[in-house]
Amino acid sequence: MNIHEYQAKELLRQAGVPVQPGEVAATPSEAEAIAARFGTAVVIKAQVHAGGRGKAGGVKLAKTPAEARAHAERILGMSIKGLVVSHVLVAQAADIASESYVGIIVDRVSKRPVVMASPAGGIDIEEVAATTPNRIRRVAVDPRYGLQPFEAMQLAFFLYHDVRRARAAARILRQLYDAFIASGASLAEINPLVSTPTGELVAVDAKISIDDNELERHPELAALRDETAEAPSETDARKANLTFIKLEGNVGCVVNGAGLAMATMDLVKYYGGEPANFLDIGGSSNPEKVVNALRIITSDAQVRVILFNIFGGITRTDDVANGIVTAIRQHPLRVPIVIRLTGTNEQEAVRILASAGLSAVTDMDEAVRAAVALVGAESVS
Amino acid sequence: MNIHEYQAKELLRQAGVPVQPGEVAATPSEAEAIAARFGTAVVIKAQVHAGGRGKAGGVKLAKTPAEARAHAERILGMSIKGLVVSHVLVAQAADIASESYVGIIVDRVSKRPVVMASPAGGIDIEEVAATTPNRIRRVAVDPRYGLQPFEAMQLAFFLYHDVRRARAAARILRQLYDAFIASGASLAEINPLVSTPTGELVAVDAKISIDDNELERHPELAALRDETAEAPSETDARKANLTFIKLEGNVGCVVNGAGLAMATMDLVKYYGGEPANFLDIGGSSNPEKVVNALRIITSDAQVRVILFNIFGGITRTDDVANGIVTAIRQHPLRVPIVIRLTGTNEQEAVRILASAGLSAVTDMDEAVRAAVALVGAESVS
Amino acid sequence: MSIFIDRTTRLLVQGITGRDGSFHTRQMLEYGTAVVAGVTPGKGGQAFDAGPAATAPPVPIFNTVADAVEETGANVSVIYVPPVFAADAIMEAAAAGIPLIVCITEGLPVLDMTRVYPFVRDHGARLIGPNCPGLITPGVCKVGIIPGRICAPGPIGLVSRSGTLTYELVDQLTRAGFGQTTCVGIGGDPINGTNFIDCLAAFEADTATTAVVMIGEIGGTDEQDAARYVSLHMSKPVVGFIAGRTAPPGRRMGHAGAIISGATGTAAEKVHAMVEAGIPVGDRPVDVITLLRERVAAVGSAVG
Amino acid sequence: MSIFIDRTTRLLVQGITGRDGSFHTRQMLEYGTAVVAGVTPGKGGQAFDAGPAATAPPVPIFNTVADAVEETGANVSVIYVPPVFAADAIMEAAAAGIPLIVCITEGLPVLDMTRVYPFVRDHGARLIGPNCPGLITPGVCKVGIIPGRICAPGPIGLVSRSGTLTYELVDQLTRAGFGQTTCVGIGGDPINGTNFIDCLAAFEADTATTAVVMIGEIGGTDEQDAARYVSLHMSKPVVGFIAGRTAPPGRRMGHAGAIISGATGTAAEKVHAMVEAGIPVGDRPVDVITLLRERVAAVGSAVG
Repeated sequence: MNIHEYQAKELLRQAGVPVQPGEVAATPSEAEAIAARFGTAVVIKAQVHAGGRGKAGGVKLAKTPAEARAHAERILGMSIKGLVVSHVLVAQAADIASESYVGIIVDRVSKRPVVMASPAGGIDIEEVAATTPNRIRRVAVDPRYGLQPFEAMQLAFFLYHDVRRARAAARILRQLYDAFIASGASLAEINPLVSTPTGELVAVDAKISIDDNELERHPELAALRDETAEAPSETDARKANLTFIKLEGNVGCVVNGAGLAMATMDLVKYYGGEPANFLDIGGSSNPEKVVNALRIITSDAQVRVILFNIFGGITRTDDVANGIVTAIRQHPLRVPIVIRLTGTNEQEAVRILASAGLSAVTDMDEAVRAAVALVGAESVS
Repeated sequence: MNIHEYQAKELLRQAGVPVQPGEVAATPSEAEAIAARFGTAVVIKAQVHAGGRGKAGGVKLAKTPAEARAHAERILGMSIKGLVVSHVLVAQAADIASESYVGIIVDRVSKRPVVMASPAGGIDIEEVAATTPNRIRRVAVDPRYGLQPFEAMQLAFFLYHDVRRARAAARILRQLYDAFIASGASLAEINPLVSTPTGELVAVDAKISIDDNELERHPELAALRDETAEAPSETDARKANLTFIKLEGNVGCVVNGAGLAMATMDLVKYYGGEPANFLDIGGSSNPEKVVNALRIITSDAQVRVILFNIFGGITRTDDVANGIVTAIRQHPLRVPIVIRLTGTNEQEAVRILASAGLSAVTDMDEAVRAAVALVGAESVS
Repeated sequence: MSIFIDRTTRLLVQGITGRDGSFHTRQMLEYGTAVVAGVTPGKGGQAFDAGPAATAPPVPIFNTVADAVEETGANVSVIYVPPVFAADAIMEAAAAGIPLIVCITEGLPVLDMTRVYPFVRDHGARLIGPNCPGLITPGVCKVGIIPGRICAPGPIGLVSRSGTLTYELVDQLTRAGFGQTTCVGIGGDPINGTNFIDCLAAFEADTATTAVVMIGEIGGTDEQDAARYVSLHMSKPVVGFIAGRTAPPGRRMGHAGAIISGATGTAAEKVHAMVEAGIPVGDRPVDVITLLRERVAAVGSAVG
Repeated sequence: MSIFIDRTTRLLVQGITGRDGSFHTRQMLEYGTAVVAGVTPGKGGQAFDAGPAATAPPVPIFNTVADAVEETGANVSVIYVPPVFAADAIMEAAAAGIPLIVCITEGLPVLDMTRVYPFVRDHGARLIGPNCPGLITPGVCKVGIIPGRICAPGPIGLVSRSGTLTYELVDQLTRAGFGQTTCVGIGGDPINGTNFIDCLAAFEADTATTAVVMIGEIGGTDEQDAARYVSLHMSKPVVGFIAGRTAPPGRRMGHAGAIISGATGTAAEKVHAMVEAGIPVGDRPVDVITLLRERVAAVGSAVG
């Protein structure tokens, strides 16, 4: 789960990191009032879960409260990569002597949190990694010990030569690490970490992503979720405990299991179709989940055929069949449906489907070919 | 550094441990007022750094505020193992269904914190260990991971069979461990941990010792030191950065280094004398330390001779000689002094001593024999 | 023969009285697995009833894994506890000296796994999973949730990061007459206890296994590392499948580990590495069978 | 020969610009030790001046141990930093791959040591100390603070938990004509990196050492464990001394580790264990020389 810049900064502030002062505004007049209160130049920053908001015009410097209002007016309501800006952060503009990058991810190769530092701040770190890898230094932290002071100092000396700023940076790295662990993050970064002309360090932009699996443990973080920042169908799916990712095609897929779901999409493509989504109804699916899945899929106007691919194991195929029948009774389908079912309680499932006038196949390949053919036939007709 | 029961309980309360409610009183009327406020039976408990205060009459049950006052009157000012009681804890009496012991020490063999649990609560744990060792269960905690929930549950099930109390005990063990680590303790115990008739657990007595080496890091804990609870000469020595332990003999010893100090005491005893103290002036001793050392030693009226044993390494023997001369000029000695000096700047030291009419030997054995002989000669005379 | 589990397996079920734990314990017993103990804190001393149809005796339940191991000599543990307790359950099993721990639970926080991984290693244990279907040695014993009826004994080893996709392929193998020595699901999380190489090495060492099917998916570099390993260290034929050719970058495709980060972890990259290493990769699941038939036949004739 | 340090020792000093660090660096250089680097964060790039009398070139200073190791190939580190930073300094040295770390600093929190100990072991390094005088291979090199002038080269190994008491005994040995292979102070803390057994084993393996003096004190069971080890594994004669016969129980006698807890850790118990194991123990420091003379002579005649 991504959280907004202002939320990430608040977590860092609580961990002791010196953060650029700022407040959130939902209206231009709030932005103006905040700027007036600061009495300094401010930066108006769109709060959206999308990179490249600067290039999109979502970040503007304002020298006066009136200017702050004007920028906020333009940015609020703006759409950046399909996401509408509902809040801006009004932050005191920082005096910048130099910009660095510090960040932490969980690295699957070392199986450890990896702390990264680069004097090339303000730039996308993946770009730095690709073009000038020697400008990034990494420490894979042994989670049994945590980020040690000496490790933080090694990274800090890579950023700054003078010991005062190096010590400050090392402190910030350890605070960032603490915030990373305490919040169950999968990513935490400060970019840029600004050094002012007087040698102070301040976090000017920050990003934190929380591991979804940690949210049960951290209700206070789960509460930070901004549903306006997500595609509505994905929010809907999440609440129904389904894993759903919207794509651009027209073959709606309902599958149990992530690997089988991907393989199904791949097979749709192989046979010349285009999957409309990734959707995993999970292991122990009940009829209700299937009903929700069908509702979400059919709310996509692009979908021209629905393809079920269910390999019963823990999943009882009769549950799935019941879900399909229930859903169709509630909301008759406007597109054809192809059902592949095999495994646990398969015969019962076939009987349930048949009672509702539906048929099923047992072979995945056959089902996918049939679904793709239906789309082709329809688009020809 | 030992802290009082009420201070230990406050640390545990902050860590989340359910602690018997109580407040500290320095006068009988304060005790009465607290008891009145509780409106229940209370226990009046002497706050001293000494075991066996119960047997000494330092713990009394009071059913009424008046009784609380009377008990406090008797306990305040009482002397337990040489320590005068200046405060009592007035605690709500607990309903006791059963008593357990839980505690943590740092074990030098496993080099780990060891968490101990015993259903034989209320008894001295060393006694339990000696008489019924199967009534104690231990877990040596890997400090890289901390006390894990499953480890706490293993100990908790040793204390309680029902899962509700076991879960509560496991939670308390983990909170105790957290408090132990967070406060830099060398010992933390709850004894007894009481189970009430309704199945609640509550810490009725608690003890925490802080590692002296952690105090620099924990000024808030260093501030808990109660100097009235220590021998004045030891407080004095601590403030002068000397390690001093008062003993019963009459040969005052001033030595650099703990091992050599012990060996010197042993040699005094070997030659028939009795050391008056252990005193280590440390490695890089300066003249002021020597002055303080002499002041502390000579404040003991039992001391009949002073024996210096200095092996110069980091310690410069001329510094020591200067200290001796300065001290004697300020406060002429009322007892004879024997000085053994060897090592760094030895010749200069001898010159300094000679200028003040003092002589020194270089052999430890010879010096100790001389000192013991002086006591013998004196006691004969 | 087989890898990891066999006739000597004495299985402990952590979370035996839970919804998933009890259901699958009955399935494992029915398959003939020696389930010797269960753990549910607070239910120590009770017994787990395998149901009226079961021929196996009731399974004793213990409060702790240590108690269970001491009493029953369990040597494999399978974990069905909720995700926030799963890390502790794995560590408890490792600390109790269980050498093989299989964690079915999905949804473990990845930071928990950063601590679990070295803990398990410090205790000399092997973890399979988490977020995996477990493993099965057809006809002998099953640990986890792979449906027994789709498997058959035979000479093929199978290792997969997936769950139902594994069933799909096992089912196709069985229908095509390729029985299995052992099928292992290593799980779809970014940090797991056992990787492809561990399983490939075990299959290489297993005398009964003559060829291996490996089923990967997008995310990470496990398949690429495995490909390099195969080209250097394996004499037995390996055929593969990779799911996620159509997955968009930057999105988590269900499995926590199934995510393309930047340019790494794509299906194309993995397929390329595998083909380079001499591992033919099927475009469709059904192609795996064809490829396997060619390779096994080819090896057969080379040997014969 | 010698143990732990010799002519190949390339020494790094952590805290080289501090009061103790600079003083003892000069002493070590004067003794002929190859001090190749120093570390003081923020002083990287500067040089440590050994003083007008020194023949050695200035010692380069680095910000981090990793930098120092990379530039100079230092293979031993000695630590003179304040106690609250010492744990980090030890871990930094271990992480940088230094195989022998000697921590002179006194006053490390014992909980720090519970974490440092496994860290050092995880990195395959040896820690001597903390709270120790270091070690010296007379005539070759010294690491720490043992005064060089009281030592002389010879065939006796010495290991001690003490500081000045070590000097006392080394001085008596030297005056009595017993030179030393190496003198090691393992430190007086309850948790330290190297114990008696580690040193005894090294002396047993060192061809130049013909007999060993071990100097213990009250607290813990290291001497008892060492006694058992000597009786089982050592062919060379060992004589001993134990300080603290007059120490009262329950009081910390200066050293954090010198405390009698209940009935364990007393001098009597240690002396008993050592004598039982064939290690004669002197009542007075001077007796150690007599005992050593008897044992070395006896061995000499048995061999001769």
